[in-house]
Parts: sequence; structure tokens; C-alpha cells
Amino acid sequence: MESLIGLLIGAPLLGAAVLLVGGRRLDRVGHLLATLLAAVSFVLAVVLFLDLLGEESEARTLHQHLFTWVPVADFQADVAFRLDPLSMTFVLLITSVGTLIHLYSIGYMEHDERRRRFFAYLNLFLGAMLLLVLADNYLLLYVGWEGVGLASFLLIGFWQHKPSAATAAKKAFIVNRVGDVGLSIAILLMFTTFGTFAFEPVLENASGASEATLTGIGLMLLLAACGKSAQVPLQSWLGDAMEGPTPVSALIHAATMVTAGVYLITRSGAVFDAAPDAQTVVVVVGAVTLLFGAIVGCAKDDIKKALAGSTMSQIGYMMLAAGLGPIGYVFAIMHLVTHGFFKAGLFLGAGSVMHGMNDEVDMRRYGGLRKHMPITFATFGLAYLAIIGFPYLSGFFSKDEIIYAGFSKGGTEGWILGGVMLLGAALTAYYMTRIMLLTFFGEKRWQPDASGHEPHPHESPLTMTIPMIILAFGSVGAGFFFDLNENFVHWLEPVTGLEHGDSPVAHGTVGIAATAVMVLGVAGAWWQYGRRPVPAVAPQGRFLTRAARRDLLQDDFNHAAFVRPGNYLTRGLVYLDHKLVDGVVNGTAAAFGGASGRLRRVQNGFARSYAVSMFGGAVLLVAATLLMRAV
Amino acid sequence: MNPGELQAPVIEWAALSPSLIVFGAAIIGVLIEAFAPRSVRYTAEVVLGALALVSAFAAVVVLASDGHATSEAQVAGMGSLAVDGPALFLQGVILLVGLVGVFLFAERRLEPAAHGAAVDSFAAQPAAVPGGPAEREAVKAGHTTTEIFPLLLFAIGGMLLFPMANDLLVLFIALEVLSLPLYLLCALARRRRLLSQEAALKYFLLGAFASAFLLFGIAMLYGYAGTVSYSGIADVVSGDPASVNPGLAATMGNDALLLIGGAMITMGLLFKVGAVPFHMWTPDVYQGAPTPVTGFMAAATKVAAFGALLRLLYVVLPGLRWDWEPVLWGVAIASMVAGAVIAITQTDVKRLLAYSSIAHAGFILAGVVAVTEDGVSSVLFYLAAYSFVTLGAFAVVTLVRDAGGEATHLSKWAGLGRRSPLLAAVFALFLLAFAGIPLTSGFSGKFAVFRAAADAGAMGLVIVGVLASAVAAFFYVRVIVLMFFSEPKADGPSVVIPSPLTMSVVALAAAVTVVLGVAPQFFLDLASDAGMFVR
Amino acid sequence: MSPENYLYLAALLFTLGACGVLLRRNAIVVFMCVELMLNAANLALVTFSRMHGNLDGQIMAFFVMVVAAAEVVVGLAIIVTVYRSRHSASVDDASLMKL
Amino acid sequence: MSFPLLTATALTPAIGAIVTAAVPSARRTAAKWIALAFSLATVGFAAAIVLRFDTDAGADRYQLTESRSWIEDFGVRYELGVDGIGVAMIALTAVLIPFLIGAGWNDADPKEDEDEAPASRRWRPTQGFFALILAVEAMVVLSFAATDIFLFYIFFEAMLIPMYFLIGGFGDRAGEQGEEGQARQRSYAAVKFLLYNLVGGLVMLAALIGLYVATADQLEVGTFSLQAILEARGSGELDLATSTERWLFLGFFVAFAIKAPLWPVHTWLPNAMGESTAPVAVLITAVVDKVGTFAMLRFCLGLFPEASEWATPVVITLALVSIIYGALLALGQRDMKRLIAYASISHFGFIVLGIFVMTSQGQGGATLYMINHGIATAALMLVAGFLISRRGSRLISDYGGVQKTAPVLAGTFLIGGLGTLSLPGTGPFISEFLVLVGTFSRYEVAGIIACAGIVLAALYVLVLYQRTMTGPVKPGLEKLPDLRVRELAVVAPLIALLIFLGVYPQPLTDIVNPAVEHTLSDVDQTDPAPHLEEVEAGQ
Repeated sequence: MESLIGLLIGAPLLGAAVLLVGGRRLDRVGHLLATLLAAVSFVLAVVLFLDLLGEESEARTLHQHLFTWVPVADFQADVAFRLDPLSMTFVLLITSVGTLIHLYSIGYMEHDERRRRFFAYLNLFLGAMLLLVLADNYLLLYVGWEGVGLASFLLIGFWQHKPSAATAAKKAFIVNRVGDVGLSIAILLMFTTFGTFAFEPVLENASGASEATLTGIGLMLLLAACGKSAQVPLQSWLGDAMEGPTPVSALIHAATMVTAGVYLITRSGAVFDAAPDAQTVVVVVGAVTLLFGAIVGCAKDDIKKALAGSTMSQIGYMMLAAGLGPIGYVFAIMHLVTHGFFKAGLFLGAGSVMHGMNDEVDMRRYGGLRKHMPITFATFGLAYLAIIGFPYLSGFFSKDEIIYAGFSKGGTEGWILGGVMLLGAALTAYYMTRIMLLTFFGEKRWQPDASGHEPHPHESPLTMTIPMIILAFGSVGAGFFFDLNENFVHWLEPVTGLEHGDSPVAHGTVGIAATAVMVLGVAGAWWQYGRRPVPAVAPQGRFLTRAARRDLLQDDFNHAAFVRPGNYLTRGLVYLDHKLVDGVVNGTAAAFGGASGRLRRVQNGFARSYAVSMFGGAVLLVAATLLMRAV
Repeated sequence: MNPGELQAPVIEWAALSPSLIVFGAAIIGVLIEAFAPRSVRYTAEVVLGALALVSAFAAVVVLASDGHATSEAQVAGMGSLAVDGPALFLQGVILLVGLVGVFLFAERRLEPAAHGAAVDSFAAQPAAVPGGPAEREAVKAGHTTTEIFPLLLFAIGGMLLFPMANDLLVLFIALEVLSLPLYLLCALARRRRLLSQEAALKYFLLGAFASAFLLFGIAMLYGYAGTVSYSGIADVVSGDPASVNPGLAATMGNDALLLIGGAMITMGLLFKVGAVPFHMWTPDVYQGAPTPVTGFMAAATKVAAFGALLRLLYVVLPGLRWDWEPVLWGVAIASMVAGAVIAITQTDVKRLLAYSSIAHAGFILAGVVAVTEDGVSSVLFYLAAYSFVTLGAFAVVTLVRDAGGEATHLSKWAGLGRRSPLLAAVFALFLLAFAGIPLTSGFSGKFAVFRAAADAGAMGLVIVGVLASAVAAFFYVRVIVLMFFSEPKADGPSVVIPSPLTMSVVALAAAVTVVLGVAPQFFLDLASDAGMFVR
Repeated sequence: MSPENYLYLAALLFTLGACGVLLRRNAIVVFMCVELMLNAANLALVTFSRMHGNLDGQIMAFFVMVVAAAEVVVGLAIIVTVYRSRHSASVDDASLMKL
Repeated sequence: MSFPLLTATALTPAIGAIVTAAVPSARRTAAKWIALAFSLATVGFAAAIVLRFDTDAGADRYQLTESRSWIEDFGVRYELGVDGIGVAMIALTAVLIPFLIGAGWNDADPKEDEDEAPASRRWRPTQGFFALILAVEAMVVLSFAATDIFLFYIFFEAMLIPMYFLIGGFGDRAGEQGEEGQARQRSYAAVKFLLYNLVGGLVMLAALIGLYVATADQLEVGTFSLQAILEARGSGELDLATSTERWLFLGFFVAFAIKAPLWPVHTWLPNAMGESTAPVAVLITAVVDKVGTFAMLRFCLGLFPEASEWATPVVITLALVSIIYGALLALGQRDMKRLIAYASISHFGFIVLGIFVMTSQGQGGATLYMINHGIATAALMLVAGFLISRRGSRLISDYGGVQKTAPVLAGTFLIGGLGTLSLPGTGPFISEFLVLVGTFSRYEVAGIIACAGIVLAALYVLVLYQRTMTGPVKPGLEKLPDLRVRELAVVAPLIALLIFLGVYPQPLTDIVNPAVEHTLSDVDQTDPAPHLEEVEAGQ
């Protein structure tokens, strides 16, 4: 059974390699091959899942050791995998959503001449993501971690001819690299502390290390997680990443890759549990991002960027939950899974809308699309209800649990966290309703595009709608299924542990409060966008609105704080290198040249002056000899 | 022995055969000039010169293999000449250089034939006024100056004596015998005769000035020791005047006389090797003299003069080591630095090589300063290596010509590597050897000298030497850049295909440069066997 | 008279000669000054010979005279050639080569 | 004595150089094939070296040794021998050269007008180009194999000359500067290269002589034999005075630092790499410069352990400055070859850092880094060279949107770039991470500063990629041809190697590890233990 793990990762990687190396010959079958291999992965995942279910809940762990990777003295890195319920959960999410999105992309990318490459990159992503969640040590995880970064880079910049896409891709990679430094340093710290960086020995011995070290490791892991999961302060890339094709946004920047940070923190739970300061920081980051993303999501007119803000915000929930420790891990993951379904559904819906609207992304130019795209409307609508936490749909269960866990933190902190999350829930309802209203309701507002083509909204082909439908089912039912008999909790408990906090607010009360704020948010949105026609051009808005449209000035800040000084520094150094470092060298050469030119003039051509030099030399020689004797 | 009875001098004919052969040949050469018809003089002189030098070299080899360089080293000629390792080694080098020099002198394919007669690089009628009717007539008649060959042989003879000189008298005579012919040779260029004559004038006046110093130094040393014999002076210096009349001990041993005299003699020799600050004649003379003469002079004079200097310092003045060592340090450093630095901005190939020779004099002095047997043999090796590189380089210079004769201005060498890659490559090899790049003879020599200096504790000298080498590398490299990386100019010079004579010179020099760089062991052995001076 | 006085005279002559070389322009005169220096050396040699009571110095002096004569031949030949081509015997005029 | 494998490996390209140079001018193509054949034969010998090398723990430190007398008078012997590091470096050299020959296949063809010169004296640039490359290879192999310090020095210096001609004699197609201007730039670069390295070499020569004198002082006879000196030091016969050792160390180190090159003696590299053709640039940075870092490991640490330790803080600082400085300057470049050159400076900082932190991970990583950097830079630089040869400009701003017209070129360029930025899954990642681990376990702050290089590397590579390959197609590039078969044949194996070494570097680490252990024991160092064990031991 273990050997299937390697196969699971290998299938999509093989696909990527074949498609990239194979070249144009594979243009006609590439997408099918890639989808098939994704499906193979999914089937293998299911087989492994059934196998795990067959085991006792404590024995649900599979190991596979492929080969020794880097052996240098004490530094022993292996290519080895670990499949336990936590990674299994991810594997199932990744392969299922991944396969669906492969399927969807067949239709979505039908007219793109570089479709084969697109599928190769998708397969590459799948392989790397699986490697990330299946690795049994941090170094191998790092490989997957950067691998998904690479795939994300390639896919965001897939339409490279657009400078904005290329810039966004670069930005994503570099911001992630900043996070990766965190992961690097964390691994370095682990190695110097534990002499290893494999999960088991590190996590089992974590309590033996000093708290300062663990806090350091934790903070560095958090930095990594911030980069990958677009958490404040490394959140700036996610909005721009929407330049990529929509299936990519659905798969990578909503359902799977961006949640890797949550995986990392959950996986390293033992470290965080022993480092409360680091946990606090995780919680703070989660809370800040939760609000940050929500506010940005409220202001964006670009449908995908609005959804991206939402993604950030939802991951903020997960982060916050993961920061709470064993109270929250399970629910962080649960929200992660449900979010994977409904957010993928939302993005696919958005993609479907764009597909029918000549790739228009400005929601102010949609309106009334429900009549033109009934399936899209229905599936999008269901996912919408799931995310705003409509009772008994997926989001309701997972989000309520997190809010409850926040209250359970106890004391002032509990109240603050709970309050923030309720506020976030209201905002979620607000911005999602706004999207819904702007897109599917109201009057049609579309106009001819630059080339004069009037869009003719139409429903998307079957390859696109089927995945949407399936995801809609997931959005509706997953939460309920997980909550049934606490299925999910029992499944993950052996890995993450579970604690029941002591909440000052009853579980039911939280549910009611959440529903109430949800209704409030919906109402607010309707008040603003449902009652009256929406202007096709955005009003100027107040300062907060304008700031939110500019992603709360994050780019301006980064630009002022890093980019511009960096540019000056670089330019200054180039100047210095030329003038100073090289200048010293050239100056030395010039000095010799100058000395040469001057000394050369002594040779003036007059024999008598030569004789003077000789005479002087003789005198010197004699004098020096005598002087030597005198001394 | 009755007083008043004349004691016949004992002359070791065999041991002195190399120089005797050369002098004999020189005299025959003069006779040929006097009596043989003009048409056969050239052939006769060249054959005579070559034969004489080859047989003299053979004599040197025989002497060396008989052990005269090592166990059988002796003082000959009534104590005035030394036949020992350094002398024989340097004689061998000088003879080879001289032989090759004959080839260069005899080259007649470079100059365009004057009215049907092949001519060499020397003036048709040296006494004639440049550009005057007499000269035109001489050129028209196809006259050549075959007197150069006996002059050359006399100079070589003097050079053979110079490192052998074991008393001050021979030192002075040898100096003059080698110098006087060279003064004349410098004046004999066929082209640019004004420059040639100017070179001769400067060389002559300064040379005479320097030899006056040397002579006065000799007088003082004689005054100090009461003898002109090296060993006698050395005995006095080391405080053992047993062989001298004890009654006169009071007038002897005046240290001021010793120090001043020693310094002045040293100065005279330093002039010949072209060390700073007695170097100023070098660039002018090297530039003005006919290039074959420059090549010969640069190589052979330096060898001979360093031989004499070594013997003087090692045999006569070792007791004064602490006095002259720091002074020579200074001279060595000044030569290395000044030679290398001034060369950077030179624009004439021959002047460039002149400054380079000044810098090399400094490097060799570093080995001289070591005052060890290793030091001697390293200097011997360096001299052998250096002389061939120099000769080869000047031989190449004779080949690069345009309408006005040799194109010595560096700008004209631009792109030579494109036109004649092989020649340029050979010249580059010589330049790299000058620069001391490994796998060339220059490196082996430099390493030997520096190691000897360091061994003797002169690490400071080594460091300065190393830095000066770096500066020197700059201008060698500049020439290479010019030859290979610049576009050839339309009116640039062309490379003349020479006769086998010059060709063999270049080939031999290149071969020696490579062999001494890659497999120098045999020659190092020779040099180190030859490292002992006889007293 | 103490023989040392001859030495002082020799030194004086030598210095005079050297100064002449440095100061005079005419090549012939410069050359004569060199001869003066050689002869100063000769004087010193002979004096020392007398002081030491051996003949080495005197023999040396004879050799020097011969050499000086040879030098005159060569020197005058060169100077005359130069004079004929330049119509000037000034040492300073012969300064085409420099730097 | 068994078959002299090391000599054969060096002799093959040397003979190849002579044969290639002798090919008549009209047979240009034959010369290329001959050169390629000899370089491939060298690969064969190198493979034999790898196979014959015994990686067992108890095996000799230096293997395949050869010893012949050479210049007895100087105490110099022709002594060859390799440890694992040497084997790895020789293998790298041998493997890269055929690719460089393939990549430079048409770089040295004479211009049309030059063909009209009279046949007897025709300038033969093509023959010269390939002969010089082979000559460099021969000398590099010998310097990796020499266990006599003097022998090493000879080739360390001598290789400058063919390199010099390669840099100064052959360049890219003339761009905007025009033929003349470019020739001037090129010869400036060549001279700078030569003088810089010559100065370093001469300083080393002084130290070399000093070492000889010191050994002659304490042992019976002076020697240059590395093994003899190591043995004498081990047995206590040779014990250099502290100040002597430090001076000698400095002399050696300066030479190697210039060659490597380390900040602040790096400025020759951008010029040299910028002006020369891409294969030559690769030859400089991937092969020749490695001799410098290799020599630090073999000679600086081996001969002067105490002085090495004494200098460690300074060297580490310089290495860190190199890492950051090189990366920042790479960001500021407008010329893509100069950019790659500065990136190399940054990478050499990592290598030196790894060497001087004195841990197995650091030194093992540094060795792997030398290999991986060679391959990654070769891939990136060669593709950049292909691009430049199409457009005739090195300016980044002259390109844009290349991936649209030449997707394979863009793709290979990207992979080369990703290797350069040490993406996990490519070889450089492993080496860089090992260096970081090695550094961090002893000097935490230095490790963290070095980590900044990770971000900067991503920045300069991706900025380069974005500006040249993406965006709208720049005018003049619409018809840019994609990689040709020859070019692909050069790049593809390099990329495969890059990925292979990232996934399965064990064959390499097996060879390198024992050598690193020996080097560490030379300097008398052991790896720091994990803190946790210390704590436990303390309890």
C-alpha cells in the first residue's frame, strides 16, 4: 500500500514532464492525458483513504522511504513520505478539486494555443502540492513548497504577453521567497536544535527545546505560512495573482496552495503548543488578515479580486483557528476543506461568467446574468450561501466552530477574537451579497469592449458546468457530513489532538449570533446595491473605500518601504562599484601611468643630464656605502 | 731564483682557449678586411666568425666536461684570469649568443636589395655624411660594411674575458675591449643614421665617463690593498694581508679607500648592466643602434657585466657584504620599479624592451644580493634564460618592416596577430617570458632568483620584485593586446620573410624559452654545478 | 713632500674632469674631460704604486694609457661622424631620442 | 605504476589543442569536430577516474597518484593525485567542455571579408578558439589534480594566457557600440582579467617561495609536496611560526580570492564575462574560477589551518558582503551577461562562506555548490548567449516577449534561471542549503544574513526573465528563431543534469564526503552538536 504514495505524486509529475518535453506533438492530447493522470491520482488517493479507514484510528499512518536524498555527515535528508489523516485530508481535497478543475479547464482553455503547457503546469502543481503535504520532513516539504510556488508563478504568468500578468507572477514568487526564508531559517534552527528536521523526531522532542528556540522556529514557520497563504504582512501578491486564468485562481489561489500555510502550522502544532508567544502572533496575524481581506473584498469591482480578498479573509479564519492550538486545529482544517469546495465553486462560477462575457472582470459591467447563465447562477448561488454561513450549509458548520473556539480562548482575548470573527462574518455576508447582486441581479450593464464586440452572455459548455455542479454539491453537503457524529474531528484527532475550550458563550448562541450578523451583512449589501441600479462607473467613494480599492495601500507601502529604497540602493551600489571599487583599480593603473609619464620626462635626451644622473648615482652609492659603515 | 732574471709567464693555453680562439679569429677578420677582395669578404667573415664561435664553444664544453667548472677550477694567466664554473657557464652563454648574433648581423634579406646587391642592416659607408653624395655612391655600388664581423668578434672576446677577470687590470681592459667595438657598432645603422650616430655618441661619452669612475675606483682599491689581484684584495679585506709586505701595512687597510673604491667599481659595472640610476643610456642606445646590434648588446653585455659584478662582489668584497648589500637592495628596487613603471608609457618597441631590460637588471640584482651559492647559480640561469629571450625579441623586431625600414613604433604593430599569427605568437611568447609566466624560461629564472633571495632572507626584495613584475606585466600585455586584439591598419607594416639565418635565431630563442620553462632541470643543474667561484 | 698630496691632486683632477663632463657642451671637450679623469686615475695609481712600493700601479697606468689612446680613436671617429652629419659638435644637439 | 589516468585526462585535451590548432584554415569544420572528439575522449577518461575512485571510508585520501621528478632543483615534483573534491571538479570540467564547444560552434567563424586574405597567412580564429578552450581544459584538470603546490601554481598561472586570448580575441556580434568600440571594451576586459589574476598569482608566488624557505628551514630539504607537508605537520616536524603562517596564508588567499572572485576584488569578472562569448564566459565562471575556491579548500585550509581559523571572521564577512553585494549589483545591471556575472559573484560568496565555516555541511555544500553553480550558470549563460547571438545586443532592454516567438528558448532560459536562484528540485538548492546549514550551525547571524541572498536571487533572475521573455514582443524580435537542434542538444543535457543532481545527488556526495572529512580534520574541527544533545548531555 505504501508504494502507492510515490505513485500518487509521480503520476502528475510524470504528466508534467511528458507534456513539457513532448512538445507540440502532444498538443492534441495533452489536456486529456493531464486530466487522466490527475484522475489517476484521485483514484489512488481514494484507495489509500479506504485503506486508512480500515485501520484503527491510532494506526492510520503510512510511511514510504524512497531513497536517501542528501547525506552529508549529520545532515541526513530523505525522500520519504508520510500519510496520516491530516495529509490524507489534503490529498483528497487536492486530487478531487484538482481533477475537477482539470476537467473544467478543458473547456475554459479550449481556444488557447498553449493549452498543453497550461495542463503541464497544472499537473506540475498537483505533483508539487502532493509532495508538500506528503513529505515526512521539512526539507522535502520545502521542495513541494517551492514547487507549488513555481507552478503558481508559471500559471499566474501564463498569459505572459500581458505585462501585468508577468509582473504579478514575479511578485507572487518573490513575496513567497521572503516567506521561504522563514521556512529556511526554521529548518536551520531545527537542525541546530534537534540535529534533524524530520517531522517525527522534531515534533516528539519539541518540548525538550528551550521556549526561545521554539518561539523562533514558530515565528519563522509563520513567516513562511504568511507568504504562502497571503497573510498580512505578505498578503500583497494574492490580488495580483488573479491575472492568471480563472481555473488557476480556483485551484491554487483559493482551494489548495494558499492553504498550505495552515497545513504547515497545523503540522507543526507541537512546536507552537510549546511556544505560546508564537501562537499569539499567529492568532493576531489571522485576525488582522481576516478583517483586511474582508475590507478589501468589499471594495473591489473586479470579481476575481473581490473573491481573492475573500480568500485571504477566510484563510485568516483558518490561521486564527490554527493559532488557538488543539482547540482550533481540527476546525481550521475543516474550514479549509469546506472553503476549498465553495471557493473553488465561486471561482469556477466567476470563470464561467467571464467566459460568457468576453473576459470582462468588472462587476459593474455585469448585471442580470441569472437569466443568461442559469447553471452558473445556481451553482454560484449555492456556494455563496455556503460561504456566508447560511445555516446547515458547509460554511455554517466550520465557521461557527472556529468562532466558538475563539470565544473559548477565554478572557478578554476570547471576546476580542470572537468579536472580530463575528465582524468578519458580517463583512463576508456583505461582500458576497454584493458580488451576487452585481453579477446576477439588476439590469444588464455590459457594453461593447474595446474592439467593439458586444458580449453575448451564454452558458458554458458541459466540461465546465459539470465540475461546478459537483463542487456545488460539496459546498452544500460537506459541512453537514463532517459534522455528522463529529466524523471529521475523530478522523483528525490522532494527528492534531483536540481540546474543548471553556467558552463563556454557549455553542448555540454563537450559531445564532453568526446567523444574525450574516443577515445584517446581506441586508446591508442589498440596501446599497439591490434597491437601486448600480452605476457602471464606480463612484469616487470615501477615503476608506479608495484605500480598500488599492488593497488598503499595501502596495504603496511596499513600494515606499522596499522597492524604492531598494532601487536607490542598487543604483547607488552600481555607481559605487564602478567609481569606487573599480575606481581604485583603475586609479591604481592610472597612477602608475601618471608616474610613468612623469618619470619618463627625466629621460630628456640630453647626454649631459644622463651624466648628471650617473654622477649623482655614484655619489649616492658612495655615500650610502659609507653611511652603512658609519651605522 | 736570481733577482733580475726574467721569469717567463706561465700561460695555460688550453684553459684560455675559448677567448684565444675568438681573439685570433678577430685578428684574422681584420686581415681579411685588409687583404681580401670585397666580393668574398662577406662570406669569409661570416664563415670565420661562425666557425670561431662554434669552436670556442666546443672548447668551453670540453673544458667544462674536464671538470674545469667544478673540481678542476683554476686561476690562470699568472693569477689574472679565473677559469671556473661561473666563468665557463657565462662564456658558453656569450658564445651562443654571439653565434646567433653573427646570424643576425649577416641577415641580408630584410632590406630591399640596393641596385641589385643584397644588403644588411648596416650602413654602406659609415664615414659618409648621411644623405650625402658619397653615401649615395656607396649605396649604388652595393657596398656593405663587413668590418662589423671583426668588431663583433672583438666585443665577444672582451665579453669572454670580463667574467673571467680575476684582477682589476683585466677587468678594466676587458671592459674597454668589449665596449669600444660596441660604440662603433651602434653608429652603423643603414637607416635613420642620425639616430644611430646619436646613440653611439651618447653611449660612448657615458660609457667612457663610467669607465673613468671604474678606473678611479680601481686606483683606490689598489691604494687600499696594494695589489690589483682579487684574491690579494680579498685577503686584505678579510684582515689577512699575509701576502703583502708587512712594512707597508700602515698605508693599507684604509677603509674609506676600500669603500669608495668598491662603490665606484660597482658603479662602473652597474652602468654596463643598466641598473638605475646608471640606466639612462639604455633606452636611447637600444633605440638608435641597428637592431641586430641592440639584440646582441642587450643580451651579451648584460651577461658579461653581471659575471664581472658577481665575481667582484663574491670574490673581492664578500667581507664588505654588510656594506654593499643594502646599497644593492636599493639599486635593485629602484631598477625594478623604475624600469617597470617607465616602460608603461613607452611607444617604441625597442625603447620598451630597453626599459624592460632595466627592470630585469633589477630582478637579477635580487639574486646577486643573495650572496649564496644558490644566488650565483640562479643568476647564471636567469642570465642564460634572459639573453635568449631578448635576442629572440629583437630578432622579431627586425622582421616587422614598412617602407621606412623597421616599424618600431608600437601603433604600427596593431593587428600584427591577424597578419602574421605565427610571428606574433612567437613574439607574444617572448613577452610572456619577460613577464615571467609559468612554463616559459622567464618564470623559471625569476623563481630561481627570488627563491635564492628569499632563502637569504631578502623577503622584502622578493615582494617588491613580485609587485614590479605585476606592473611590468601590464606593458607586456599591452603589446599583446595591440598585436592580437586590435584591428590591423591599412598602411601597417608587413612581416618580411627572412633568410634561414634570422629564422634560426628566432626558432632557437623560442625553443630555449620553452625548454627552460618546461624542463629546466638540466640547465639548472649546470648552473648550480657552476655556482662556485675559484679564489 | 708627502705622496698624499698627489692623491689630493688626483682627486681634484678627477672632480674637475667630472664637472667638465657635466658642464661642457662641445663633445670634444667633454671627451677631453673624460681623458682628464682617466689621467687622474693614472696619477692616483702611480702614487699608490709609489706608496706601496710595488709596480702594479705603474703597469696599470701604462695599460690605461694604451686603452685611452684606443678610446680616443673610437671617440674621435664617432664625434667626427656626428659632426659631419650635423655640422655641430654640441652634445646637447644630439637629443633626438628622449622620453 | 598503473596507467597514469590523471595525466591522460589532462594530456588528451592538450594534444587536442595542438591538433586542432594545426588544422589548415580551410578545414574549419574539421577543427570543430576534432576538438569535440578530444573533449569527449576527455569525458571518457574523467568517467574512468570517477569509476576507479574508491569511496570507502578507509580508502586513501589521495588516489590515482602519480609521482615523477621534474625540477629537482626547485624541489618540484610532478605529483598528481585526487581526493573526492578533485574528482568532482575534474568531472565537472570534463563534462562541461563538450557543451561549451557545442555552444560555441559558430562563435569563432571568421567574418566574410577575412576569408579573402592570402591563404598562406590566413588568420585562423576558429582553430584558435577551440584549441584555446582545450588548452584551458588541460591546465584546469592539472591544477585540480596537482598535489605539488608548485605544480598547481604553474597551471594556475599558465591558464591565464589561453583564457586571456579567449576573452580578448573573441566576442559577441557587434552591437550598437560598433566593431571598434567593442574591440576596445574587449581588450580592456582581457587586460583587466589578466592583470588582476597575475597580481594575485604573483603575490602567491611570493608566498610560495616563503613556504619553500620555511619548509627548507625546518625540514631537511625544502618541498612543495602537499602530502609531505601535511605529513610533516601531522608529525610535528613542521610547525610554522604564527606570523609566518598568517602571511603565507594571506599570500595564497589573495590569489584565490581574486580568482574566485570575492568582494572587493571582483570587478574583473563582470567585464570579462560581459565581453567574451557565452561559452567563454561559462568557461571563466564555471571552470576557471572554481580553481580558486578549490584551492582555498585544498591549500589554504590544508597548509595553514591555524591561520585559516584566524582569518575566518574576515573571510566570512567578505563572503557575506559578496553574497549581498553581488546580488544587489546583479539587480542593477542593464547587460544580461554582466547580470549573470554579478550573480556568480554572489554565488562565489556562498562557496567561500561554506568553505570557511569549517563544518562538514558547509564544505560539502561548497563543493557541491561548485559543481551545481557550474551547471546552472552554464545553462543560463549559454541560453543567454544563444539569445544574444540572434539579436546582437546584450542589453536587457532590447528584449521583450521572447517567449512568444521562441518558447523553447524562453523555457530553457527560465530553467537555467531557476537553477541559479536555487529552486528546490534543482542541484543548486541542495548545495545552497547545505552551506546555509553549515553556516548557521556555527555562526547564526551569518547564516541569517546569507538567507537574504535567497530573496535577492529570486529577484534578479525573475526580473531578468520578466524583462526579456515576457510582455509584448519588442520590435525586431518578431522573427526570432527558436533554439536550433545543436543548441537544444547543448542545453537539454545540462538541464537534465541540473534536475538529476537536485533529486539524486548521492553519487556526488558519496565521492565528496570523505574528502570533506579529511579537510575538516586538517583544520582540526568537528561539527557542532545539536543544542538538544548538549542540553541532555549537560543534564
